[in-house]
Amino acid sequence: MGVLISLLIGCVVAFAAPLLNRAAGSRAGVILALLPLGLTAYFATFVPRIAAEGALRQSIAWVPALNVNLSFYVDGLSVLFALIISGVGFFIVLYGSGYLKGHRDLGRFYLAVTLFMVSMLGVVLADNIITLFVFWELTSFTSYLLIGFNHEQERARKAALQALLVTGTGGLALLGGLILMAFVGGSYEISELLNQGEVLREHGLYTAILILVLAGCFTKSAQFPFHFWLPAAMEAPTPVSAYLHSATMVKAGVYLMARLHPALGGTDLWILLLAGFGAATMVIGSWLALCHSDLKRILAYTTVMGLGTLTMLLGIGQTEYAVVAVAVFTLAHSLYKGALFMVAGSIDHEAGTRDVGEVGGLRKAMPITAAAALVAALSMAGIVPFFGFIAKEFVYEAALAAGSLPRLLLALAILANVAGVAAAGIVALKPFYGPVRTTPKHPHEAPIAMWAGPVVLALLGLLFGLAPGLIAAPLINPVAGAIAGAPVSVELVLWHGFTPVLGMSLMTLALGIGVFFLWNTWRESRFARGFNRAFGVAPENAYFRTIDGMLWIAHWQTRIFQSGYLRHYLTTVIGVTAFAVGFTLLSRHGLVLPGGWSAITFYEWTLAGIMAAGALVAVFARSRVTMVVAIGAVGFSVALIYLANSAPDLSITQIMVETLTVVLFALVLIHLPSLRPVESRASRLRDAAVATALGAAVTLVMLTVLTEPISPHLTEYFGAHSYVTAHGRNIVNVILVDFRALDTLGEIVVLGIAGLGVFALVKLRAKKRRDGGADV
Amino acid sequence: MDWLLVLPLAIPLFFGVVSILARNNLLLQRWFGVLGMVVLLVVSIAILIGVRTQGILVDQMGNWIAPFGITLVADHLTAFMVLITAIMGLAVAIYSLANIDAERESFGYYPLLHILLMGVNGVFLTGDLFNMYVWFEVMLITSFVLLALGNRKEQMDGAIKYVTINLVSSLVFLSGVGILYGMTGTLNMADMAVRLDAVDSPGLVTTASMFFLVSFGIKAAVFPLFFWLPASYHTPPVAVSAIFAALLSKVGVYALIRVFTLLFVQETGYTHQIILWVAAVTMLTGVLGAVMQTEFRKLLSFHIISQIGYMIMGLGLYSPLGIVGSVFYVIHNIIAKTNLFLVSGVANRIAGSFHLKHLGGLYRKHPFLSIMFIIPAFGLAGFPPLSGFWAKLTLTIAGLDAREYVVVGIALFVGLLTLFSMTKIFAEAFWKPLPSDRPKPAAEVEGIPGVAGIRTMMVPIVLLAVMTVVLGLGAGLFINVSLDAAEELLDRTRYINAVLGDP
Amino acid sequence: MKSLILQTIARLLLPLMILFSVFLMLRGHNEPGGGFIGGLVGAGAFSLYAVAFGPASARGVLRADPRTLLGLGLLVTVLSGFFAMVLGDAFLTGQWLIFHIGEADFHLGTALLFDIGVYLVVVGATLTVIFSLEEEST
Amino acid sequence: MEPLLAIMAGFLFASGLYLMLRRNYVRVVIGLILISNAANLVIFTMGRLARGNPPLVATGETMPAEGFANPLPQALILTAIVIGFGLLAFALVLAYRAYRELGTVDVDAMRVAEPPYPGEKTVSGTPDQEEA
Repeated sequence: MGVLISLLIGCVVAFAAPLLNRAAGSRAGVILALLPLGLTAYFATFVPRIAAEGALRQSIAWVPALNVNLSFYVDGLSVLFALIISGVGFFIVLYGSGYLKGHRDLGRFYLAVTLFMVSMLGVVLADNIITLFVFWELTSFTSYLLIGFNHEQERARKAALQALLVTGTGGLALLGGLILMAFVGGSYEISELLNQGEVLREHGLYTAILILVLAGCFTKSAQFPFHFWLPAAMEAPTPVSAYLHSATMVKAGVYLMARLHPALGGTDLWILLLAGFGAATMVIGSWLALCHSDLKRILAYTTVMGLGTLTMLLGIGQTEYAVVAVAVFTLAHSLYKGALFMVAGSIDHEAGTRDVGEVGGLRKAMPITAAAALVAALSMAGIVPFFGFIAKEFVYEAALAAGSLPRLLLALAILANVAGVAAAGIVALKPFYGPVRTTPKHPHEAPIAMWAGPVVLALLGLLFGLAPGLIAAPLINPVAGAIAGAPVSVELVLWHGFTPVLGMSLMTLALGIGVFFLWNTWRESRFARGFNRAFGVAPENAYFRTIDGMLWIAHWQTRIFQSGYLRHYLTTVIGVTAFAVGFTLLSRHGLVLPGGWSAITFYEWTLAGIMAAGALVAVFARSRVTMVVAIGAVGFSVALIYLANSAPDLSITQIMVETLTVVLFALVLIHLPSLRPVESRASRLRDAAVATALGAAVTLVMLTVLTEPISPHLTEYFGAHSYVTAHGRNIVNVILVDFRALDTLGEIVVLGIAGLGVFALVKLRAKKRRDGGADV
Repeated sequence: MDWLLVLPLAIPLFFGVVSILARNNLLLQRWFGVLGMVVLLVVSIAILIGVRTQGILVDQMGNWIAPFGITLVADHLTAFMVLITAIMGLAVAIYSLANIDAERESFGYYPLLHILLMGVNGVFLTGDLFNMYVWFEVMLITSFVLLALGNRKEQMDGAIKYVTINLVSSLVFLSGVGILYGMTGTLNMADMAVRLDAVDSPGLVTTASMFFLVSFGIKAAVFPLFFWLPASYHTPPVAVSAIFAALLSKVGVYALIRVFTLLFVQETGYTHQIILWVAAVTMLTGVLGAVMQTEFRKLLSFHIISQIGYMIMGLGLYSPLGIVGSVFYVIHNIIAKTNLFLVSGVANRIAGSFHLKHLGGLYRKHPFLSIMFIIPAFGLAGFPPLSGFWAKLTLTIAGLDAREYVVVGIALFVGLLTLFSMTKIFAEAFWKPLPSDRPKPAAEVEGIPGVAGIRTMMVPIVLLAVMTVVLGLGAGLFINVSLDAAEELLDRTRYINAVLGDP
Repeated sequence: MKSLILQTIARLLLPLMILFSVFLMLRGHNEPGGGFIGGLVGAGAFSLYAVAFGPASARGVLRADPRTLLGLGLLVTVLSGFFAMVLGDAFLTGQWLIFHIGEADFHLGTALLFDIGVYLVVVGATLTVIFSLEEEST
Repeated sequence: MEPLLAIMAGFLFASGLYLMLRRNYVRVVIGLILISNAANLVIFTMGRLARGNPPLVATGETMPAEGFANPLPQALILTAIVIGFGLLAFALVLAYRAYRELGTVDVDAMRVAEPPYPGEKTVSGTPDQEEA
């Protein structure tokens, strides 16, 4: 229950946040930050418990008919993510209160960001796959609101939609995959599915499940070629970028892949897809970062790189190195990237621009921020003794230990990290060092709310690097064990000695520094531009083309179906009816015609002839009078048929109604124009064919039904009870006012309403209202 | 006595008749409008309680035993539908207080509203096929008049298309009734179900079923029979659009569910497979129609079509979970869709247009309205944990269980497009700044209650939004109850025995 | 249209046709006829009158607005159904008073009330339509 | 005569449907009348026919004569006729009102509620002239 309650509290606080903001003013941020702080403390208590007792599970039923439970599974993996989410969340709320100080929508920011935090915690803690999905989608939704925070700008609206659609598409695939997985694995609880790995991997649906689940993870975690939404999402205010788009939400996909690794991982397909897409994303992301000069874009692309790295590591996750690397890299990345994003935001906030080319020498104005940036960047560059160094070492070790193509993966990792080193330098050094430049705003040190986060996160990166033992046993090993599906115990040390990997690290650093100095040349080069076009712009364009194509199809099909012409509509309706009835009769039953033709008398043939003639005259009539007379002829011959077949009431009624109809026509037709216009010959032929088809279908069905006798039970009952029980000699009337009086009640209601309707049609004068918009 | 079942017909008729007689007293009509709905709501709750505690309720009209008279029957599905009808009636009656002009009121708006509900309830409650035809006609003629009431150009155009196509549908229905009567000699649906099973050729029964598939398909607005709906729903006042959106097409869905679970289950491999694919195409074509619209209510109208697809998808799957999905979807959709129409009216009242390009700035100035839009809109798009998610989830699980992967794929994809079009409204009408070149707000046009009316209009909006949330968070309870409904529908003997008496 | 002959005929026919229409309605339970047919004849009487003297005079003779008749008819019909419910039967259950007058049995029941309602609705609805259309023409 | 009536019902259906597909809305209404009659004939025929024996209980009897005509379809048709009449009256007056508001009874020219798509060619020609 504890986890659920903590989430519920989070929800309540989220919805109270706008009110709090109004009531508490500038202190609201600090008060609200208590929530993530408390949550961090709460989740920290799980760390020793898990180390001692293993994973915990809590569950209450939610929608039992669909096997949906509010169940939570707390193990090393989920607790690591929960700590990152709530811990970084604490600094983000503080940071946001400074960054958006005085903004009229600050309350809405608090609401959305807190709601996001709760959703994200739900994702990483949920045990039930549907519950997980619920939270997963909630993160998409809150992300939509946050990216569109500056909603009066079209770019923000578009970016919000883009992120929502890309992750939403994946989300739907994910839902399908998860449900199929539950079918195959026999449970909706992840904790139980984890034990069904062999069943799942050997099932015929495995490929489908894997691809669907990965579609969800890849889109959420911005893997190539779906990565384009992430840089676009930088339209969001920087606290959002720092939180959602680097530290937390984008890692949801990584989390889920890690979570399901014991259940789905290890197959050739898994390795191929994850290692392949991961490595591609890693390299593409890292080098795209160097194609831009917008600080947030650079960081966004390096985030893509980080996510690619993690995906690749999970792909080759069969070794201890790989799973430990995932754990370490996740933590390290969240720390330094969160810090650097906030730094970028501070620069933007204080200097009024975040283009690297437009800022410089800010070190003097913003010393604390500069220091935090430096420390975080050193970790990102993977330099001793920072935590990022350990992470990078593990990445290289894992690549080396990979079962297939280790050299290729290692080479790609180095290639990516070279760019990463350069990017770290660009972000952390360029704005703060070198000559001071004039910026749109006069820069000052950011307020404490805005530097606290970067400083603490950056220092944590240093602390964990210096003393990795602090977290190795309680946190990293349980995480690695959860991913591997078996206990893992690796000793985390800063200094491995002079290993080949260290050599590669040094090489990476050297090359990275080289690239750093050549950055401007690279960025201007045709190759870089082509690279950006091919891997940065093209996927996004493909997205736009898909949307356009979809709209084109939508337009095309709607124009065909909803043409605006009543005659098209009717033709379709009649044609469909004729086809449905006719085809079904012929294919499911066949044609059987009844006998009894010889019993038809001459008078009956004559009546039928009059009726047919009347109908034909009505069809071909050129004047309204002829038409009304013809319709009268049809009506009266129908009345005669009723009379000849023992239905006097019917006959009288038909005649009365027919007369009244003629009166109505007389009253209305004098106001209406003549029978022009006339249709083209082709259209008349087509209409005749469609109409005849349905008429023929009706006749055939009737003839078929006539081959069998009808059950007389109702008729006999009415005969027996009409006078005896219902006191009436006219059985038809008794049916109308007694046996089926409810029909008659409905009937007179129809008539009455029709009367009122005619009255309104005639008497209500439409006032001249303005054109275009409908009224009220 | 189960005279309870008569009341959903008698109460609206009574209030309708009183409103006809008191046609010059608008104040009385307005308050009777709301009062009638409240009474109806109480009765519908009583019916639901009755069904929950006593099983299927049956009332033989005129004390004639079935199948000789007309039987009113209420099972779970009926009880749900009657209840939701009453809720929608109340919501729209309140909304109408601020939305309907005095001119329309004096020409019978309130009697029509009452009697529309009478017809709708009649369809839900009747156990007799011909009687169902009669109630369909009651519903139709009132909807005709409501649609045309006001005699404006667009209304006339919309009404011509609406009336004509629906009359064709009625006549196909009537012919189908005649043909089924010719095969079985009965009109009572329970009796008919028994006798249809005894017909030698199931193929002939299937042929007869096509009359109903088409006719109810037109009313339900499925592909390719939906044209009347987008042609007309955006033309009357919002309150009328809203009650239409709430009820009319769903009556068609109800009728489809009823006859294709009770009467036509001889060749489900044929009939229900058709329904399933019709469902798939309907949801796709509807949503594609929606994404290209730029008029608030037209967009919503096409969405109705799309969502009808989901509603009959569960019927096509013909499994307990599938039926649960259908039932849940109907209920959820009525609430959410009606609410969106109501919101469109408020947006129009504020900004003076239904056209997205003339709307804007609502998020900035009316944050509460924005939330009231987001809830039904994202609920409709199937966003968890709102009600639409559970409906869609149920259908997805049922569909995957039946190995109908393609249909499920389409259903999920359509959810995405739904989201796309809902965010289109949100981005244009709410997020975008208010454009400067726009027509005068409706509130400033003479003869229409001013912005003061918005408070009244918000009452039902909030009510329905709360229902969407509650239905989402409390889905567990509702799905359990829906399961009872599905079991009842799939086990025909319970219905048949309840009507005809235990054998 | 306002010819003297037509006016004379209409004035003469009006009471006769109304009487006949009531007769048709009353006998309908046992012989062909009934509320609907009777109602149409009754409406026909006033329509004829309206043709002869104009809808305004016809309204004058009818006294009540046809829409009121329509509403009253519906009310009567519903009440005839509820009559049974008050007595504990199902809605619309026929309730009968049977008199023995000499040889013949005389049945008086709610079915008749029901038919009267039908009659009124038919007259009301038809005249609503006819009057408003005629007023549109003149 | 059931088979003959089955054919007649189909024939009336076909003629009515053809008329419903005409451009002039008055023809559409006429078509509706024909189809209404056709649907009534379907019910009538499906109840099977009996000549010269109306469903009446003769005075002094308590049961109708043996072989009496099936009264149920007659009652159904009576209901259907009345309903059909109400709907017809409304549709006819709607045509009148639509003509007043839109200036035409040509359904192809009724494109107010669904305005033409961009670039669509609509029916040419002026609104119909009222006859003198």
